[in-house]
This record gives sequence, C-alpha cells and structure tokens, in this order.
Amino acid sequence: MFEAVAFYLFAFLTISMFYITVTTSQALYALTALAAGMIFISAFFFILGADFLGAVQIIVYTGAVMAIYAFGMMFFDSTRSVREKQGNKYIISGLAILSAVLVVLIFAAPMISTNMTAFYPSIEGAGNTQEVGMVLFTKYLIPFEVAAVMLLVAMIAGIVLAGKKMDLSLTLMNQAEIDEIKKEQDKKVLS
Amino acid sequence: MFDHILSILIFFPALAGVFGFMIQKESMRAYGISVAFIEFILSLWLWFAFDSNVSGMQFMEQMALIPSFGISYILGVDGISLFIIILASFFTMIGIASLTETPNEKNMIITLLFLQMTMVGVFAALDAIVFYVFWELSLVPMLYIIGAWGGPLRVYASVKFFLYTFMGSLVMLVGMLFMAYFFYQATGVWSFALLDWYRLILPESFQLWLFAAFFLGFAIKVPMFPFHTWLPYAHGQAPTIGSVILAAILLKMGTYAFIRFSLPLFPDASVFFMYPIAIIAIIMIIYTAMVAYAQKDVKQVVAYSSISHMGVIVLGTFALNVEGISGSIFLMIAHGVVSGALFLLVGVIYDRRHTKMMDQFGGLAHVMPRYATIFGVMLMASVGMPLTINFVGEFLSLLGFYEQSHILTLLAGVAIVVGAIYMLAAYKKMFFGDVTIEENKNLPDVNKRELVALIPLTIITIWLGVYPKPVLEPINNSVEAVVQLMHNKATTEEAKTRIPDLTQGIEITRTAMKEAH
Amino acid sequence: MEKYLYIALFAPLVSSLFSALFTATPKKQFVGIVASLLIFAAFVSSSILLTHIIGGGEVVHVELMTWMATGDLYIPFGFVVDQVSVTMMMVVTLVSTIVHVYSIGYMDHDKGFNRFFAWLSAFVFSMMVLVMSDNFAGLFIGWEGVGLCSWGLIGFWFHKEIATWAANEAFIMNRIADLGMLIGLFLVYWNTGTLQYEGAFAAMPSLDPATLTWIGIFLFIGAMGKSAQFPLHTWLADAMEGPTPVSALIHAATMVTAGVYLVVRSNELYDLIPHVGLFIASLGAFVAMFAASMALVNRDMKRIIAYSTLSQLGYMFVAAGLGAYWVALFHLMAHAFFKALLFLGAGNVMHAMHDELDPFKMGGLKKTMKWTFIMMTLASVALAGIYPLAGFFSKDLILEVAFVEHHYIIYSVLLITAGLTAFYSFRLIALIFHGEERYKLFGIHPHEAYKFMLVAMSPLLLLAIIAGSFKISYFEMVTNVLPELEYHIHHPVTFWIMVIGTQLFVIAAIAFAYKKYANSSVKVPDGTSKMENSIAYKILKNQYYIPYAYEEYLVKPYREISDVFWKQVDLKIVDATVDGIAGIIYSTGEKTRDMQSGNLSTMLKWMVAGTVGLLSLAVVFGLAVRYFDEILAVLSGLGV
Amino acid sequence: MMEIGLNHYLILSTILFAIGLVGIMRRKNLLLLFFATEILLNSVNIAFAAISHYYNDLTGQMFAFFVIAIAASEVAVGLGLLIVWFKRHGNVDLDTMSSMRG
Amino acid sequence: MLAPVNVSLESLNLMTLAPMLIPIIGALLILVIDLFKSNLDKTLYVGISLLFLFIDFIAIMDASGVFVQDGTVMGVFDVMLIDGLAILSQFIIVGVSMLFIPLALTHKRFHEFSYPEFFALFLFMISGFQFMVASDNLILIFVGLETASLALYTLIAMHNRDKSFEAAVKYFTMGALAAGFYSFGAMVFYALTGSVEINQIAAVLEANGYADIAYVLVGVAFMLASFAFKLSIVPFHTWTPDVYEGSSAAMAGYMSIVPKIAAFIVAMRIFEFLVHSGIVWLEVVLYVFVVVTMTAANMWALVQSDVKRMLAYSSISHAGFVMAAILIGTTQSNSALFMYWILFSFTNLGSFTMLWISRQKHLPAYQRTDHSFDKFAGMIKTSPMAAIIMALFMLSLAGIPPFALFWGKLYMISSAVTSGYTMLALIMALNSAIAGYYYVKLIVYMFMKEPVVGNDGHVYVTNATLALKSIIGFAAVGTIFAFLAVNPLLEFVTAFVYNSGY
Repeated sequence: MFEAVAFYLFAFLTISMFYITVTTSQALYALTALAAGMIFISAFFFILGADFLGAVQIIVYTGAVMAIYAFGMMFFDSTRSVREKQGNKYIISGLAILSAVLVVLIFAAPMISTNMTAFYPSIEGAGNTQEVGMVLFTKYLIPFEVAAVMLLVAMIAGIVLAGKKMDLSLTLMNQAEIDEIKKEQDKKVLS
Repeated sequence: MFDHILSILIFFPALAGVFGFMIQKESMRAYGISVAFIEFILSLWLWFAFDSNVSGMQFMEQMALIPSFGISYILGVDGISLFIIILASFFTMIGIASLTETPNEKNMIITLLFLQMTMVGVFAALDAIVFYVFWELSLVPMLYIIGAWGGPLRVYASVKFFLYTFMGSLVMLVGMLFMAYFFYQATGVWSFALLDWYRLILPESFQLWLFAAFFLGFAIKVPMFPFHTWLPYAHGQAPTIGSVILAAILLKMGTYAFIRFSLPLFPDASVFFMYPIAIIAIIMIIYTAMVAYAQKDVKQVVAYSSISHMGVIVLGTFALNVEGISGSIFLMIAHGVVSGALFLLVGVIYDRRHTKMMDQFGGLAHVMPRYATIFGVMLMASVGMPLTINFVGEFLSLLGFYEQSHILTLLAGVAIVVGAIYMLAAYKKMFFGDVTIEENKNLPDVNKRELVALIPLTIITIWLGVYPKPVLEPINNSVEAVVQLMHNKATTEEAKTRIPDLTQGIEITRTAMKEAH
Repeated sequence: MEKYLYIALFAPLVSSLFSALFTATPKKQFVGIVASLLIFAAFVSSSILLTHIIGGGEVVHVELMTWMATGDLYIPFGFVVDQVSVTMMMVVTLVSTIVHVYSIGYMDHDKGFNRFFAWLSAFVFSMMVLVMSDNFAGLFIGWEGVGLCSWGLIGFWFHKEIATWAANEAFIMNRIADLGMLIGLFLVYWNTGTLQYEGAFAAMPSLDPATLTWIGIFLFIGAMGKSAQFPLHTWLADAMEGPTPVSALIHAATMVTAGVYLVVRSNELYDLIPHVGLFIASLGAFVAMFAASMALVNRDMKRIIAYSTLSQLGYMFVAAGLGAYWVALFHLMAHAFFKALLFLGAGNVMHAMHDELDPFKMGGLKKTMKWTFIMMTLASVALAGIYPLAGFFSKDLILEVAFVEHHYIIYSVLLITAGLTAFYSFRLIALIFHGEERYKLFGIHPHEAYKFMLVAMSPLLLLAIIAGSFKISYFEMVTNVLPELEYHIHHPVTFWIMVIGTQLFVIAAIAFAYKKYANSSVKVPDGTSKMENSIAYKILKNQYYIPYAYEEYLVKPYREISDVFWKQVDLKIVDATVDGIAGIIYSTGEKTRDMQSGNLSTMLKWMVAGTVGLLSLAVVFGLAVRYFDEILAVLSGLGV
Repeated sequence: MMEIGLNHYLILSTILFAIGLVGIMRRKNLLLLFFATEILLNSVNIAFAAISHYYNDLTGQMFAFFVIAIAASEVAVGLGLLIVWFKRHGNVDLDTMSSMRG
Repeated sequence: MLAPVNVSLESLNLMTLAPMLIPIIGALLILVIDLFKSNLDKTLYVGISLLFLFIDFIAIMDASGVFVQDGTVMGVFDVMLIDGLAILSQFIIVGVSMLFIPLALTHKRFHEFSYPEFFALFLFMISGFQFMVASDNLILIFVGLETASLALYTLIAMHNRDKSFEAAVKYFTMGALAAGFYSFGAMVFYALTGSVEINQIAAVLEANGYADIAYVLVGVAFMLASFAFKLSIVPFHTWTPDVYEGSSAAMAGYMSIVPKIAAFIVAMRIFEFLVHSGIVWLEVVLYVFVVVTMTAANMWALVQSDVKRMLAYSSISHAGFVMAAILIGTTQSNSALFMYWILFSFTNLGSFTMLWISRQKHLPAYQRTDHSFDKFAGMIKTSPMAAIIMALFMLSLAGIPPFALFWGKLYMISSAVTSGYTMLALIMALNSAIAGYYYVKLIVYMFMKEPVVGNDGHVYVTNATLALKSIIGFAAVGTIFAFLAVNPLLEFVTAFVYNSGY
C-alpha cells in the first residue's frame, strides 16, 4: 500500500517536473524542475532498494550535472525567458504521444515469461552498496575502467573545447601571429 | 609466345598506354600508330596461327583469380571472336592513323589504347566475370572520348551512354550471379567459367528469367529498340574516332554476347523468346530506318542506320541455325567495316565544313569526286549490294531466319528497301545537284591521311564481299559447334525441333562439297 | 571454250576498271575506244560460244570459286553457257558493243566521258553475271549489279535534280521487287536445299504445289521490278533522264528484259504452276495495253519509246506466262535490236535538237537527218510488226500463242495493242521527221550525227530487218533446254485470216497516224485544243495518275511518318521515357532534399518519427501475434 | 492497480521517455534541449532499477550506474561544444545553425 | 556477509584486453609528453600514434592467431569477446586509423593537428571502438560507444570552423538521442531476459520461444533506431551530410568507415540471431531500410553541388547497401560485409584524401563550398595525374570493375542471390546504376569541362606532402589491384566469420 502510494506520488511528481522542464519558457524553471525531477527519481531508486544508485543519482545529477548546467546557464546568460520559434506543435505532441501510447500498449500487458533466472542475483545479507561493489569490481570491472577512460575523454574534450585553445583559429593565422602568441604565453609562464 | 598471345593482345595496348604518359606530346601520334600497328600484326598472327578446322576454343589461357568464388582468368578465341578481335585492332590502328588534329591528342591516344584493351578483352574472355570486367571497363574510355572531344551536347550524350549501358549490364551481372549460383547448386563448386556453364542444363523457367536478365544488358548495348535512344546522341556528339569505334566494335559486344551467352546457355529460352525478339528486331529495322530517313544530320543517318543493321544481326542470331548465326557474325564484321568507314567519311566532311547538316552540302560530287566515290562504295555496301561485305551477312542472316518464320523474314527483308531509301536520299542530298553553298566550292578532296584509313576499308569491303570464305569458314565451324551444343542442351520439344541437329546430314553435305571441288 | 567464257565475262569488268582509273581525269578519247574494244572482245567470245552451242557442243559450265558456304548452304561463283544464256549473251554483248561505240560520239562533249564508260562497262559485266550464272545467288548478284549501274547511269548527270530523283526511284522500286526475289531465293533454298539451278529445278517436281506457287510468285515479283511491270512500272519512264545510250542499252535491250530472262530460266518451275503462268500472261497483256495507251498522247520522245518498251515487255511476259518460253526469248532478242536502234536514233535526234524532247517542236527533220530518219522508220516498222521485219515474226508468234492456247481475251488485248503500237510509233515518226519544220521557231539548227555513230548503228538496223529469218534455227537451238512447243493454228484459213487481218489492222493504224500528224497543220499544242482538255487525254497524259498517287499516298506519307517517328515517337516517347525516368529520379531527389533542412530540430524530429514508425509497425505486428487467436475468431465470425 | 508491478514502472519510464522526446523535438535552445536528453536517460534508469528489483538481479543497477556516468560525460562534452559556439555566436539557438543544408 | 571472491588470473584471459589497452597507453603517453614539453611538432604525435597503432595491429594479429587456434575467446568475466568479427573489425579499425593518422601531416597548418589532445583523443576513440566490437555485453558496448563518440565529437569540433562546431553539435545532440534509444532498447531486452549479454539474451529468447514477441519488437525497434543513427540509415541519416561537410575531409573519410564498421559489428551481433529466428517483422523492416536508404541517399547525392556532401550521401547509400548483409544474414553475406567494407575503406579513404589534399584555407569567389564541383572543372588539363586518380576512386565507388569496390558489390549481390533475395539483388544493382550518375558527374567535371578562370591546378595539391601522397598512392594501388587481394581476403574473412558462428 505504502509502495503504491509512494509510486503514484513520485510518478506524478516526476512527470510534472519533467513536463515543466520541457515546456516552460523560463530556463531557470526548467533547470529547477529538472533537478527536482532527478531527486524524485532517486526516490524511486530508494523504493526499489537500489540505495547506492539513489545516492549516486543525487550526487551526480543534482550535485554535479545540475551544477554544471547552472554554470552553463549563467555563462550563456539564459536566465531570462527563452524565446523559441515553434514549428508544428501537432507533429511534436503527436509523435511523442503516439510513441508513448504504442509502447504502453505493449508494456501494459504482463510478460508471459516471467520466471527469470537472475544472472547476478542480490546477495543475501549484504547491503546494496556491497552487492554493487561486488558486481562492479568483478564482472563490470572493464566497463568501469572504460567508463573512467570515457570520463577522461570527456574531461579533455571539455578542456579543449571550452578552454582557450579554440579561441583562435590556427588554421587561418599565419606563422608570425602564432609565434607572437607563443611568446606571450612564455612570458606569462616566466612571470 | 602462342601460349599467352591473348594476354599479350589484351594488355599490350594498356601497358603501352601507361608508358604513353611519358611520351612527348608531338611524338604521341607516331607512338600510338606504332603500338596499334604492332597490335594489329599480333592479331593477324593470331589469325595465321588459328586452326580454322577446330571448332572449339583455341589459345586457351587459364589462371585462377579468385578460386574460392570460382572466378578465373580464362581466355580463348574461336571463329566467332577471332575476327572481331582483329577488327578491333584494325580499327584502333586506322582510327589513330586517321586522327585529325585534336586538342589533347596525347590523352586521346592513351584513351584509345586503353579502350583497345577492353575491346579485345571482352571478345577473348571466357569467364563471365572477366568478360564483365572488360565489358564495363570499356564504357570508361568511351565516356571520356565522347565527353571530352564531342559536340555541344557531349556531356549529356556521354553520361547517357554510360549510365544506360551501365544500368543494363548491372542487371546482367545479377543474372550472371544467379547462373553461377545454379551452377554451384548443381555441382557444389562455384564457377564463372563459360565452358563450365555450357555443361549446365537449366529448367526452362530458370532459363527464361536468366535470359531476360542477360537480355537487358545485351539489348541496351546492341542497342535494341526501345533501348536505342542513347545511340543517336552518342554518335551525334562523339568525335569521328569515337563514333567509328563505337559503331564498329562496341556495338558488336551486345550481339556477340548473345551468341556467346544467351544462345548456348539458354537454348529453350532462346526459342521461347525468338519471336518477341524477332519482332523487336523488325521494329529496329524498319522503324529506325524510317527515323534515319527523317534525319537532317548525316551522322545521325549513319547512326540510325547502325541500329537498323543491328536489327538484322539480332535477327540472324535468333535464327538459331548455322546459316543465320554465321551470317549475323559475318554481318557484325561487315557492319563494323562499313559503318566505321561511313563514320570516317562523315568525319572527313565534318573536318572541312564543321557541320554535319545535309542541307549545308549538295553537289559535293563535283568538288570531291574521290570522296563521293568512296562514299558511294560504302553506301552501296551499307544497302547490301551483292559482292560487298554487307550482303553476305545480311543474306545469310535473313536466309537463316527464313527457316523460322517466313512472314517475319519478309518484314525484316524490308530492310533492303528502307535502307536504300534513307541512304540514297542522304547521298542525293549531299552529293548530287549543284554546289549552291559558297564554302563548298573549294573543298579539298580526301587527303592522304584519310585515304590511309579509307582505302583498306574499301578493299576489305569488296574483298570479303567477293570472297568471304577465309572469314566465313572458321565462323561456320565454331557456329556449328554452338548450334549442336544448343540442340543437345535443349529440353523442350519445340526447342529440339527449332534448333537443327547437325549430326544428321552434315557429313553428307560436307563430303559432297569436297567432291564438288 | 572456258577461255571464251572468261573473256566474255571479264572483258567488261576489265573495261570498267580501266575506265574507272580515269574517272578523275578529263575526257580521254582512248578510254571509250579501249572500252569498246574490250566489249567487242566479249562479243566475239560470245559469238564463238554461240557457234559452239549451235554446233551441238556441250554446255560450258565452270565453277570459279566458292562464294558463300556455311551450314548446308553452298554457293559458288558458277557460270554456265547454254542455249538460253548464250542468246542473252549475244544480245547483251552485241547491243552493248554498239552502244559503246555510239557513246564515243554521243558523249563527246560530256565532262563525265570516262566515268560514263566505267559505269556502262560495269553494267555489261553485271548483265553478263546475271545471264551466265548457274545459280540463283549469282543471278541475284547480277540482278543487283545492273540495278546499281542503272542507278549510276540514270543519275549520270547528277547535277540534275530530276535525274538523281529518277535514279533513286528506279533503285528503290527495284529493291522492293528484289525483296520478293530474295524471299523467292530463300524459299528455293529451304525447300530444295540448294540455289543451283540444276539441283533446285530437279528437286521442284517433288514439292507441294502451294510452295511452288509461292516460289513462282516471289520470283516473279523480282522480275516485275526489273521488267517494270505494273505496278512497279513508273521508274522506267522516269529513267529516261539518263543519257540516251543508256536508255538504249539498259532500258530497252537488256536490263529490263532480265525479268523475262528469269521467268524463262525458271521455265521448269513455271511449267509446274500454270496458274501463276496465266497470271503472268494476264499481267503482261494488261501492261502491254496499259503502256501503249500512255504512249499515245505523250509528248516526250524518249518516254514514248520507253512506254513502247514496257508494252513489248508485256508481250514477252504473255509468251513466257503461257509457257512459250522460246517465243518470249525470241521476241526479247528481236525487240532488243529494233528498240535499241530506235533509242539510238532518238539520241541522234536529241543531239541534233539540243536535248529537245518534245516531238511537237521538231518536224520535217528527214531533210537534215536522212539516215536517222531511215533507221528510225525501219525500227518502227519492225516494232509495229510489219512483214518481213523482225517484229512481225516474234510478235505475231505471241499472238498466235495466245490464240492457240485459247486465251482469247489476251489475244484481243494484244491485237488491239499491236494497233496502238503502230499508231504511236508512227505518230512519233511523223511528228519528228515529217510536216513543218517547227523547230525553226526555237532557233535550232539540227545536224546529222557523226558518221561512225551511224555506222555503229547499222548492225542493229540490219538485225532489225533480218532477225526474223533466224526463227527456225533459233528454235532448234533453244528447244534443247526449253520446252519444245510449236504453235500451229490447225486450220490454215484461220491462220491466214489472222495474219493478214493483223497486218491490215496495223497498216491502217500507221496510215491513220500519218494522216493525223504528218501534215503541215500540226502545231505545238498549247493546252487549248479540245482533245487536250478531254478527260481521257488527261488521264493518259498523267499516266493514269499513278505517279501522282505514288507521290501522294506512298512517298509523302512515308516521309511524314518518318518524321513523326523521329520527332514524335523517338524523341517524345521512347527517349522521353528514358529521360523521364532519369528525370523522375533526379527531381525526386531535388524535391525531397528539403528533408535535409539543416535545422537540428527537424533532424531530431525525423529521428523520432522514424522510431515511432518502427514502433507502430512493431506494435501492429506484436499485437497481431498476441491476439492472433482472437483476430482469427473475429474474422471467422465475419465469415471471411 | 494497487499492487505495483514491473509494468507500472515500465509504463512510467515510457511516459517519462515520451516527455523527454517532446523536449527533444520542442526545444530550440540547445541547453534546454540537453535537459531533455537527461530526461531520456533518467527515465530508462528508473526502468532498469525496477527490473533489477523485480528480478532480484543487479545487472540493471549496473546499467543504470553506467548510464549515469555516460550522462555526466555527455554533459561535459555538450557544454564544451555549446561554449565554443556561444563564444562565436553569442547564442545557443539551434535555429541559427543551418549553414549546411540540402 | 560477503564471501571474498577468488578469481584466478588465467581465467581472466587478460590478453584479450591487450589490443584495447595499447591505444589507451599511447594516448596517455601523448598527454604526459605534452605535460612535460608543450609545443612539440605534430610529427612526433603522428609518429607515436602510428607506433602504437602498429603495436595494436600486431596485438590483434596475435589475437587472431589465438582465434585460429582456439576459436572464440571470452575474457575478463566474460565481458570481453574475441571472435572472428571482433578481430576482423579491429583489423579494419586499426588499419584505417593507421592510414588516417598520416593525413595530419598536411602541407598547410590546420588547427586540430596543432594540439596533442587531438591525437590522444583519437587513440582513445580507437580503443572505444575496439571495446565496442570486442564485447557482447550491452553495457560495455554502450560505454565503448560513448567513449568513441564523445572523442569523435571533439575531434570534429577541433577543426575549429563554424561549420565544424555546427556539425559537432548536430552530431552530438542526435547522438544523445540515439543513446537514449539504445538504453531504452537495452532496457527492454533486459526486462525480457534478465540479461544484458547478447548471447544470453538470444539463449533466453530462444528458450521461451519468443513468447513476448511484442516486447521483443519494441526492444528491437529502439535498438534499430539507435543503430540506424550510427549507420546513417534513412531517416536517421540526417546528420551525415552536415557532419561530413563540417568536418575536415580526412575526418569525414575516416568517419565514413570506422564508426560504421563498429556499429555494423554490434548490429550484426544483436540482429543476426533475431533475423535467424524468423521474425518477419525484422526482415520487412530491414528490407525497407536497405531499399530506402540506398535509393533515397542516391537520389539526394544526385542533386548535390559539393563533392564532399555528395560523397557523404554516397556513403549513406553504401551503408544501406551493406546493411543488406545483415538482412540476408548468411555466412556469405556477413563475409561480404567485411569484404565490402575493407575494399570500400581503401577507395573511400582515398577519395576523401583527394579532397583533403586539395583543401584551401580561403575560398576563391567562384567556389561556394570547400569542394564544390566547379573546383574540379577541367582538372585533367591542369593536373592530369590527380584527376586520373580521383576518377579511379570514383569509378571504384561506382562499382566499375576491376576496381576494388566492384568485388565487394559482386560478392554482396551474390550473397543476396544465393539466399533468394532476387528483388533485393536487382534493387542493389539498379541503385549502383543510379549512383553511377553522381560519380560520373565528378568525372564529367574533371575531364570534360574547362577549368574555371584563375584555377591553375595548384589548388589540387595545395596540401600535398609526401605522407599524403603515399596514402593516396597506397589507396590507388589497393583500388586498382584489389582483384589480386580478393581471394586471400575472401578466404580469410570467410574463415573468421564462419568460425564465429555467423
């Protein structure tokens, strides 16, 4: 009973938050709604017993991602209302609703083959974090490491793109100009 | 040397073409002529070494190319392909020799040498894929020749030529792959070798589809009605040399392929489709002849006349008997010589007047009597005057088809009437009457360089018209083998009766003939 | 004897090639002389062969080499000199020798002198091939060869539009007939297995009549073209645009008789199919009358003679069609002599009159052109069939044949035609040589032709007079190979009534012609006289409107249909379809490229749309599977 | 209805996903557009966690975990790209990005 | 409490990781070098990258040796999967990368190559692709895919032009959406089977006889959408032309080959068993995809006025063509896929390199885009050799024998024929004919038009260095003499594909 109430409550909340996110014309509202939605999602994780995931959700999304977005927003100065030219709204809503209806149509029916054998079952008597740890560092060690590489890539990418390296086009500058810049950089390093 | 003479014949010009890049521009013509001459001598040597009593393939070369997919580099000639190869090398030679001043002469000659490789390759290949390789590759140099040296609509014409034929041959390729697959199913081995395929007897329903697939590729190349419209453009826009080679050799690929592929592989389907194809051929003959009559541009007249003649060739091919097929092969050579010569002749006047419109001429016989004479000879050959080369082929083709259908042959025979109509009308417009246009009054007659090309063609035209035996005999022997093969492979009752069985009676006539001598 | 055969055959070829060498150079007298000598050599050889054959010698048969051999087909260059061919050889070589010599004078002032001899000799060669060949294919070579030479010679003065037009007309019409001939050849080959006369004719009796009928019809179609039988006759009159010696040689003596020769040569075939023979005879009779009628009113000297030729060809076909092959051949020979003479005479007149052809503009020429006058008059007498000249023997014989075979209609037609022939022949003579000297109005000063031309013509004159006397010996010779049919009217009274009646009728016609045209009241017609405005006159003048009909209903439509085929069908349908397909592909690309609007939002929408599309397919399919049983139940409930 | 099963979560996830799609299609401001992509990934995460829960299998949580990581890195790169664009053009409106078309 | 896990080192098969680790190490090395001494010349980084790629290549060869001996190898908790497909595709990935890297050695300076990060990201990207192809775990595939994609977006943007940013943003945004589709699809499969490993998914579905076909189809639909994006299948292709146009020609050439082969491998892994299970729906959908992609892309390519954009559409069309292999799903077709792609990579890289070599920094007035057709007008007059080579590549792309791609086409169509897809074979053939038009269009420009005034032919080699020329030469030789290599290649590929069970 509690579970049902919680599910419907949070379902309602997330749906409305996300709905606001995609429809509001105030970027700030959108950001806030998104952050709220993320937090509500973490609630689901807790309901479902995925405590670790819930924590990660809050930390990564609301903590990190939202913060970056907030910075981005400030940078782009899009705190005021966003004006967007809209095309045909019917296409958009039609496509979205249709996709939802179609999938729901299928998902509404229970699966026939429900007796799944869990390949990586939860371990009796262990906390969720421990379980996750066990699987993550055995089976999913490699994906984990690759994810690390991915984050490294993202970091480098972020630095390259957002940093000064892209400010001037080395393609279009001639050698003299580049030397000039280099000299200035050296000066800065020396001083 | 003889072991690889075909490979040499194929790749010598290409190699020479590659080296040609290093030759200085001014010397290029001499280089080109010498290469083509050597090639021609080699091809003559091939003829010399050819044993005309053997009906099968000679000078066979075989090398596995993609063994796991059954593709091999197999070459060989028989009486059917031998003369077309010689014709190809001959026309390349006189084409280069008679080349008038062209911009980028070097590129032209190199292109021609590559074209020669593909032409010889098509006729020497005995593996479907190798055949296809050369078949497609031949489009490229021609594309360039038409597109770069052609008339005002050259790009349109060349692209149309390329895409149209390319489209058809791709369908043919699908057919080839099917054929190979059937062979694989039957034997468990992949093979694209033609001689292997000859052994395969397919059910009629398969034959029909495969025939249709091959037909599209060949028919566009021939070109058969209603796939012919690329040809007038290609000819109309191409430079003289391009038209000459296109008409003399490239068109023959289609009809040659009919004999090499369609007939022996699908005898039942050939019989099945005989009447439809004959009707198309008759439409080609009469309809294009009438269209030719309506033309104002003399080159278009010759171009449409080519289609008309190709109709006779197709008809002869689908006579499915020795007379008809031999005739059609002979007519291929004949038409090659004659239409090549006619295009050269049109080129002569085009060089002088830079127009091909017939109303710009008139009375040329007064100012250019030698030209008029040679043109007249070729004209008469074109309309199928006996004792010229064309007559032998036309006569045999029609004779052969007469066995299959009387009424259709009668209709096809209208060729000799309608052919005369447009040709004579064109000749009259160009050569007869008084010289009315000022520029025409002082036109120089054919010069030495042009004669170098035209005289040999005239000689061949008459020589093979009077004495076709040296050519006809090897053709005959090979054709007999093809017809016998078809008869043996035929499965339907109709095909068995339509395609003659040569094992009966042939001995008798042969011996009778020997006694007659 | 083979030696002579080769000389007879190849001397003209050598002559032609020799003359051809000089075509590009100005006139050279010796070209004509050499050519004439070579043709004369052929004539001499033919004569030797003739004596050989008459002397009961063996038929000379040679096989030069293989021409075509493939499959079961075997065609050699084979030549045969037998009684039939040697007759033709004689006629051909004799007339051509004379014409060659005559031409030296006639073409004296022509630029194309050398070229003329090249063509003329080539013609002789082709004709020799035609008559000497021992197989149908060889015949066909000659057949086409003479067609070609005829084309070259009719259009000899190629600057004249009308001449080249006539040349093309002749060639194309002959080609139409040649198609029939070709089909006949195919039929012969596929039914008898050979094209050699010997083998083919030997095999024919065992064939079924329908096939034979077809063979006969198709071969005769070929003959119709060459011999200008209705409806392929129009070219002959137009062919008169060529130089007159050409008309004499080709369009009177030799080529046009090739059709008759073919029928005679195929006598073994036509004997088997008498109904076709009857048709040939009927057509011949019709053409005889038909052509004669057109000759009555024509005002072109050469055309009148041409129509007369046509008419006489009709006679020959009557004879051949009725199975009297030797009679046909005999008339052919006799006709060759006097008709060539007539033409050459007309050539003299033309020369004298500066190429004027209208006899109404001449008159009274007998004073200045005595010899020509004599020759032409005698030739006309021979043509009219007056005893004892050549025409009487041959032509009367044909009438007899028709009578004896009980074809009275044909007989009466021929009889009337004989009268018409006499009338128009002497109308011509009267207009040219008698009456007022009307040419003076046009300021022409006529002169007699060169002496040697007249001398050259004299053998023809002689033959035109005496040819009839060869009848018996000729009959004996020819019947060695041809059916031996003698025609005797059983009742002598009937015979004499017929002969004398015919003679009287003809003489009456001549007298009438003289009366009407040999007086001084003849004026150059100006289109106002009553006769000229009568319908009959107009019909005849316009050749029954047949050339007009051909022009209007065949040539023009052909040209128009050709144009339609090119501009409407080829460009607008066939080619447009091809281009259209390409165009559709291209324009589809052009139209749908807006899908790539460059706007990211649109791109995303496309992606979502694609996914939704996939989903809907998936759901439809998935639900269909899930509720498969229910759907089946519903459907069966609906009675599907 | 009151018994919350896997299907409920799946449907919820689908609805959220559809909302995300709306955002994807609707947004012209790239920053807000990126929000929508986050919604997509998050909606899937719910489903993963739910499946994991109901199957008593940890793989789903793992997947969700990696999806979070991926989402985070995408934000970094995406914002980087936006910043470069913004520096040049002073806006992050995707309607201004259509120099290439056809 | 949790029991400690005992894992023996041998059972991990760590060697399976070697090929992926090598580029990562290389990338880190480059970053470290840059830390210590910046402003080093690009040749150093090109050298290092080449070196590591070379080592990588050897490692793959080693792995292939193992495969030939032992068959498919799983490693590291069965996450890694080294089978024939993985090895073949890694050969292509690393091989093409080795051909790509020297393209950085242009005569002119370009922005991206001035930064070592470019090379580091490049190597990361390669390892990402390698992970992607060498696994049947949807998670690792996803992570590998994203690693590679994120690096790729950056590499595109680093070209540092408005168009390249635009391209990167477009690619990125659509990539994010595709990632959403992918995860949703994976979720459905997980919901269905409780596993994210493809062979287990297949096994479970097989076991219950596809009882939940509707679910399966929803999952497949989303998966298909996501891979259709990667493979640029119409209508998921819209990024392709823009991204190709925006990025440098060299990068575009690279993109037309490597990411796609990686995606193809995964698509093969995911869809092959579904195709074989006889799901009509999938067959129909793939059929439609193949036909529409080939045809529509060809039509759009017809109307392009920029060569690079034309080539972009052409590579969409080629992808559609190759997609047919997955639809057909026989050993022959899968081998044909590899054959085709290997031969395609030569030719396509060659043609893009030809564009790259002629890349100007400032466009003259008559030229609207970098590589508009007008630029190539009359090329035969000004630089014949380059024109001939370019024409060669075009002819090969058009499928004119005996050039490289013809053999791929031949084998691919043959595989369609052998498995009874006659109509498909015909459509493929006819599409090649349509495609002929736009390839010939370039030839027409090069060979049959007069050069634009002011074009002295220097433009075609403005970027030429020995390195670039050798790459072109290599590609050209490979294109011409492909027929010699076809047989060994075919045997090799077929053996690998067959032994992997495809």
